Amino acid sequence: MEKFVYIALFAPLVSSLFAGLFGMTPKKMFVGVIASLLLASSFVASAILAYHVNLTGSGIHVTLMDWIGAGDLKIPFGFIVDQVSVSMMVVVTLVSTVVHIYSIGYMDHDKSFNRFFSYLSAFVFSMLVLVMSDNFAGLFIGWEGVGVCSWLLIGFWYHKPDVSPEINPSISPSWAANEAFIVNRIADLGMLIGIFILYWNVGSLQYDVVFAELPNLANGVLVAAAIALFIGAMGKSAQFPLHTWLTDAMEGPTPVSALIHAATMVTAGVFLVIRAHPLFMMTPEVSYFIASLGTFVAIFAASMALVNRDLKRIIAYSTLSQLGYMFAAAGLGAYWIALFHLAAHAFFKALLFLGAGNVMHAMHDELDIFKMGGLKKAMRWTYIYMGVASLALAGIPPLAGFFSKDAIIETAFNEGTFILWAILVVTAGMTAFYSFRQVFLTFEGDERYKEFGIHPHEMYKFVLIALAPLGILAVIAGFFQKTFQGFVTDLLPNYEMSEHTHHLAMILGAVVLVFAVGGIALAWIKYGKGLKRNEKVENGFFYKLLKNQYYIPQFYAEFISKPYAMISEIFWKSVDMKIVDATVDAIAKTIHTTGDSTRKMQTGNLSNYLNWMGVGVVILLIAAAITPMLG
Amino acid sequence: MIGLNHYLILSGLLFSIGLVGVLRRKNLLMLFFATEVMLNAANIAFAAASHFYGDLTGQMFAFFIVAVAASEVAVGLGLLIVLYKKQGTLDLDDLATMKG
Amino acid sequence: MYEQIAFYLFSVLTVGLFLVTVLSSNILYAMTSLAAGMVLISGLFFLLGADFLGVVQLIVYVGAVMALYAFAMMFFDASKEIKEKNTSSSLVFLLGGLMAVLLVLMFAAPILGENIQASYPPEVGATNPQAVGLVLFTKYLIPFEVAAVMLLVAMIAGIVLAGKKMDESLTTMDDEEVTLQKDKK
Amino acid sequence: MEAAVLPEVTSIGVAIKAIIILAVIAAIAGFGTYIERKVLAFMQRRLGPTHVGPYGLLQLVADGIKLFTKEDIIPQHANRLIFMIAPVIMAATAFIALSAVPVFPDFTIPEWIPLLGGVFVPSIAADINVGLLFVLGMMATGLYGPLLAGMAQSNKWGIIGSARTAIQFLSYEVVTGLSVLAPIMLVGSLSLADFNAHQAGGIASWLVWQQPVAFVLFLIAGFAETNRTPFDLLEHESEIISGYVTEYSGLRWGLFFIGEYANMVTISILASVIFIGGYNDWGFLPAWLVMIMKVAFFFFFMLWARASWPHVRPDQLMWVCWKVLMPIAVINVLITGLVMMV
Amino acid sequence: MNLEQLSNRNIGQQTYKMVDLKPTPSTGVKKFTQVVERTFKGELFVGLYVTFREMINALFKGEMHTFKYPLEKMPISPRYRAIHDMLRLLESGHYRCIGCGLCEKICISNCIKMETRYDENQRKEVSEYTINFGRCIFCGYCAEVCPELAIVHGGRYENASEQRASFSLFEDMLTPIDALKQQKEFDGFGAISPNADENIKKTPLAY
Repeated sequence: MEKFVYIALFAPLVSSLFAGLFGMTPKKMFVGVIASLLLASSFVASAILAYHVNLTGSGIHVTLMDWIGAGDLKIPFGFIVDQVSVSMMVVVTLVSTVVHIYSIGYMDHDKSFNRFFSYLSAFVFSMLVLVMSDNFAGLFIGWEGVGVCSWLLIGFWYHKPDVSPEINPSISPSWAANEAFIVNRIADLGMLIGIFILYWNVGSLQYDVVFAELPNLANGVLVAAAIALFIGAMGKSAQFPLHTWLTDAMEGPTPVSALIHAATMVTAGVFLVIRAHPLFMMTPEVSYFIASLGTFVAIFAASMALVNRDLKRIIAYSTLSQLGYMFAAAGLGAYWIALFHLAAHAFFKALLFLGAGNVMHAMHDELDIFKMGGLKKAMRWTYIYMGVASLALAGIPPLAGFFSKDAIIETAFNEGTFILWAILVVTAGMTAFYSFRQVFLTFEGDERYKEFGIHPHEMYKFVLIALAPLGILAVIAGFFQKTFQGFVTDLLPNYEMSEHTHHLAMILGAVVLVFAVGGIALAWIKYGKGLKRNEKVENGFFYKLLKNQYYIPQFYAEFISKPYAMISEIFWKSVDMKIVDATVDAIAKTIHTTGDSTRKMQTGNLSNYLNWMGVGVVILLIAAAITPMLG
Repeated sequence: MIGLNHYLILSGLLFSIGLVGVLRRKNLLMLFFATEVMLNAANIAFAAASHFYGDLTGQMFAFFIVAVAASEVAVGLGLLIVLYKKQGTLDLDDLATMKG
Repeated sequence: MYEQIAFYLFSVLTVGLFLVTVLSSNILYAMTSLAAGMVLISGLFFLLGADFLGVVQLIVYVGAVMALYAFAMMFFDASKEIKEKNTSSSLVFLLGGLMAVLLVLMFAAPILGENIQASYPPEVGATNPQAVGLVLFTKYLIPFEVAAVMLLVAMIAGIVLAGKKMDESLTTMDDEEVTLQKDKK
Repeated sequence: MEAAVLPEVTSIGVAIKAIIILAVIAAIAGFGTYIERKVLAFMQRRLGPTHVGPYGLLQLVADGIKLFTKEDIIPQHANRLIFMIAPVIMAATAFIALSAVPVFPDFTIPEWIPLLGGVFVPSIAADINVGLLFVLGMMATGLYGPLLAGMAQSNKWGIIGSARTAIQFLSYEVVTGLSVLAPIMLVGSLSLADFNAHQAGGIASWLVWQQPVAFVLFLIAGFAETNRTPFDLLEHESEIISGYVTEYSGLRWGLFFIGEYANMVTISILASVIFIGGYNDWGFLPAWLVMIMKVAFFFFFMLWARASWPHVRPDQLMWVCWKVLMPIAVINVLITGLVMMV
Repeated sequence: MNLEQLSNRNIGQQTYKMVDLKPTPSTGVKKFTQVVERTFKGELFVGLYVTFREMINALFKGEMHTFKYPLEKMPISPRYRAIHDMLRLLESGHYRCIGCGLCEKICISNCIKMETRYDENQRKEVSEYTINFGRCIFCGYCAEVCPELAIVHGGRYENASEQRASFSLFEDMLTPIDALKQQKEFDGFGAISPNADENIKKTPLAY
């Protein structure tokens, strides 16, 4: 079985290096094909591992080699494949395989085709390292690895010029990439502190050792570690207030958005919370904060999605919102439900993004849904895929989203946190509204794109076929809820609804369903027949507030970036120039004067130098000969 | 009986010959020859020490010296040819372009 | 007996040949005597039981390195006498002689350090190549790999430095292309 | 294995062996010219030398007398010393290479011969444990013969000839070395005696079955190293007169000839010992006869190829070496290693 | 013969085979495939086979091309024009030359010299007759004009000697008297055509 672990882990690396070989050359089709095949092999290996883990009920733990050994710190290059990591692996490799195949079609006309595959595969490798590592150090390496790949991929079209925020809220891909990177570094600092705290108190970074040691630690330490780790998770999963980068990250190519900023990387935060669940279970106050923050982000993001006009940003906000759901579940202790929602969400959100990519491709990179409409004629299959994905997202039975999201809402009810429950239910309605607003504005109604002279066309056949697994899974994933529960709870704490909630399950489900259907119906009424703009609403306070993302980006720019730049300037002028540079200059000056006085030896004639060298050798020899005589 | 000292003295003599060559030669190609003499002298010393102490480390170093000589000749000759094309001479005294 | 005769024969010849290398003003003599001296040094290696090193000396040094020198000499008109202005030959011989005397004195003194331990003694019963291989691929693996990379780098550097446009062939071109080529020049 | 049973090798035995090798191979070189002329003639449906002696057998004596009595011309601007030494280097290295090769079977001089009676003469003059590499190294050193000859004679054909020598020998040495590397890995020794012992089990144990690619590569490289016909660019008459031997005449020219034929014999022996079974008994055939047959076959093959195939261009020669043969050799070594590991 | 045939006249009509030469490969990969193709197509072995077959043919099937020249000679064509022969009359043994001087006259390189005189019977006899073989171009005009078929081109082509004069005198060219029996009416260049009899009856000029 070890063999499969290595195949699953290293096939993406091989793919990345292979594609990297051709990074500077013009597009080569076989690069994409081979990368996809390698990713597919990784998926197959993951699936085999999953089957194996399910069969034996125990994880596989392999140690490749000793990695760091300094003093007491011993970190092996070890990988663990247990129920949690294997389910992540399957999700990651499946989605990334589809995205790779999709990218062959999507990046068809891009001149950096090969480079793209190199980055994409490198990302998958980093993600797998993150997921499979058996210690916090490996997790951190993967964590940073996905950060780098995300930076590379968001800024993939780095050559696009900067524009003002009025034209494009994220200014330019390179700006967006840098923003994502920097915001993540802030969060990573928290995570690093968390890891340090754990190492300081436990003396190891291995999961099993750390978790076994937890009961012996002081409560304050645990809370500090949990908070610090969660800050890291917040950054990667774009939770409030570090959420701004995710929507800007939509500047990257759409497959990237699908793979990284919807299905896999952003869920790393959730994964971290699930992975470190022993820690979070022992710190209920932090867990409750997580749940509250998750719920807040769910409605906060959903509200912004209501008014956005950008196709990909709407989906990005919905991703934020769904991440909030996951954190809510994880914070409430229903780890397996969070993981289940994570998996299900990965399928339909990736599908949604890739469908959006199809639309973009058809609309020549036009993203404004107000300029679309009536695309269903031209893009029937994309419509079906996006419709299915939106239904799943809205939580309409029997699709995947219903089972996973309903479980979370039920959990909130079950825990007795009725405020959270209420917010989540309302959010479910908002979710249904904005996702179908987007679908209807894009595919139904009058064909507004015609006035822009665009002739949309359907994506390549093989791309549509490649999307089929995601579509199928978005439909049927919910039926495996019980199986999944049984599988994962071998490792994670089981969470069952209480008797009371169980009785009310039908009613609760119905309430959610009413909200969801209501949202869809509202969307149909408002947008089903075409776009009717309401000037009054658009100029209203709430609409503007939502449209400007609660003015948070502006706030950051004014109250964080600007003061920071001012402080930096002061330090540059007073400290750096006056003290540091002066010291360095003095040293240089000394050397310069010394050199100036001895430069006469430098005749520029090589044989002179050689003679000097000979003299030096003889002097050294004399020294060597005399030394033993002196004793 | 031939001992380690014999070999070391031979090596020392050869090294001195190489040094004389390095100091005396003005033609770059001949200078290279002289450095090869010095490298070979070192090789003899290494091999002799290896033999008389029954330790293979000396031979290893000799191997690496051979490898160094091989790469030196590849790069050095390339440079010489470029130089000759540019300057039309290999004389050391004519190469004073770096004089500041 | 044989060993002594061989050692003295090889030593005297080597010293003589290398002196020719260093002092001759004819580059062809210098090259030939250097190559011959290296062959004799490989003989010394055989005497020392370093068979593999001796063969490597033959193949790499004599067969490749010196042959490359000879090849390079063809670029530089080897038949001419080399004119060198030797300004300070007394200094040179003084330095060289001093060094030789010092080295001989140092090495003629009894070698101290009888307690030196052989850290990599040759395996019992293994032939020299086997023993060399065992040590080279265990303890000295990293230097070995580094040397390999160095050789690769040197090779590429040599090609880049000395290479010229080889991908154009006048024989395979059309007439028009040939005239175009000429016009370019 | 058998070495334990064999009598002790004395220095007299080695000396006798050396004399035998010198005498016989020099004679074979002369005889080789006769064979070459005969075989080439037959392949062109001619008769070849017929008049001197029975079937022209004494032709080599006539040639020898001619070469020995010819005037030894040294061109005016040539570097005299080097010009004179170069042919000696060629012949000497060829014979030194033969010292590490099993040339004739071992035997003991019968007791009734005075002085030397009872002396054991070994099959290999110097059975060093890096025998194979030594032979290759000595053949590499042999390139100095043509090289210096060409450079010393102040003749442009000579210079071109020696430039070609340098590139051809240097390049093909790589292929030779890499091609024998795979058999060396299989046998695990560099001694030719071990190669012989490894293939003692009859035809099925011949290394050529396991290493056909290496065998072909070795033959090709061997042709190049002995500058035989498809690769005889160093003395390609139609392009560069005679290359490095342009200015040579008489005995010195003859020495080049002897060197070349000795090299041919060496390559033939190496091919026989490394790849096709060496000097083991073969059914009722005694070892020495088998060996002679094998060597004769390779010798014949070289002549045969000369009769059949045209020259290649120098650029083709280098192209084939570096872009075809060497990669194949490396891949062969890799595959051999993998197979041995698995 | 039309123009096309003329320009192709050196190309044998049927027996030549055009070699299928593909265009020179441009890229490295193509060159490599060409090498591989040529290697495995067995063309090399065809070459070996051809030479070996020729050797077998030569050695065992007696198809050796060599003539051991001084020992055996190739038959030469009767029309070959080598050193001249002076023939004798078969009946009397007297030489046929009547000293008419036609050959001297027609010789375009002026290499024939003859002197004649009247003998005691008032018949012309050749007192001196030489051909300078340094100048003779073996054109055969002398044999053609000779009315008596006295001078003809023989088959002696081995004209190596210590001095040129050794076969340029009349006596050297003349059939030895003791070999008269072997002298045949020469049917080579300059001989009477087979239908000379009919021709002479028709018109003397044709002869």
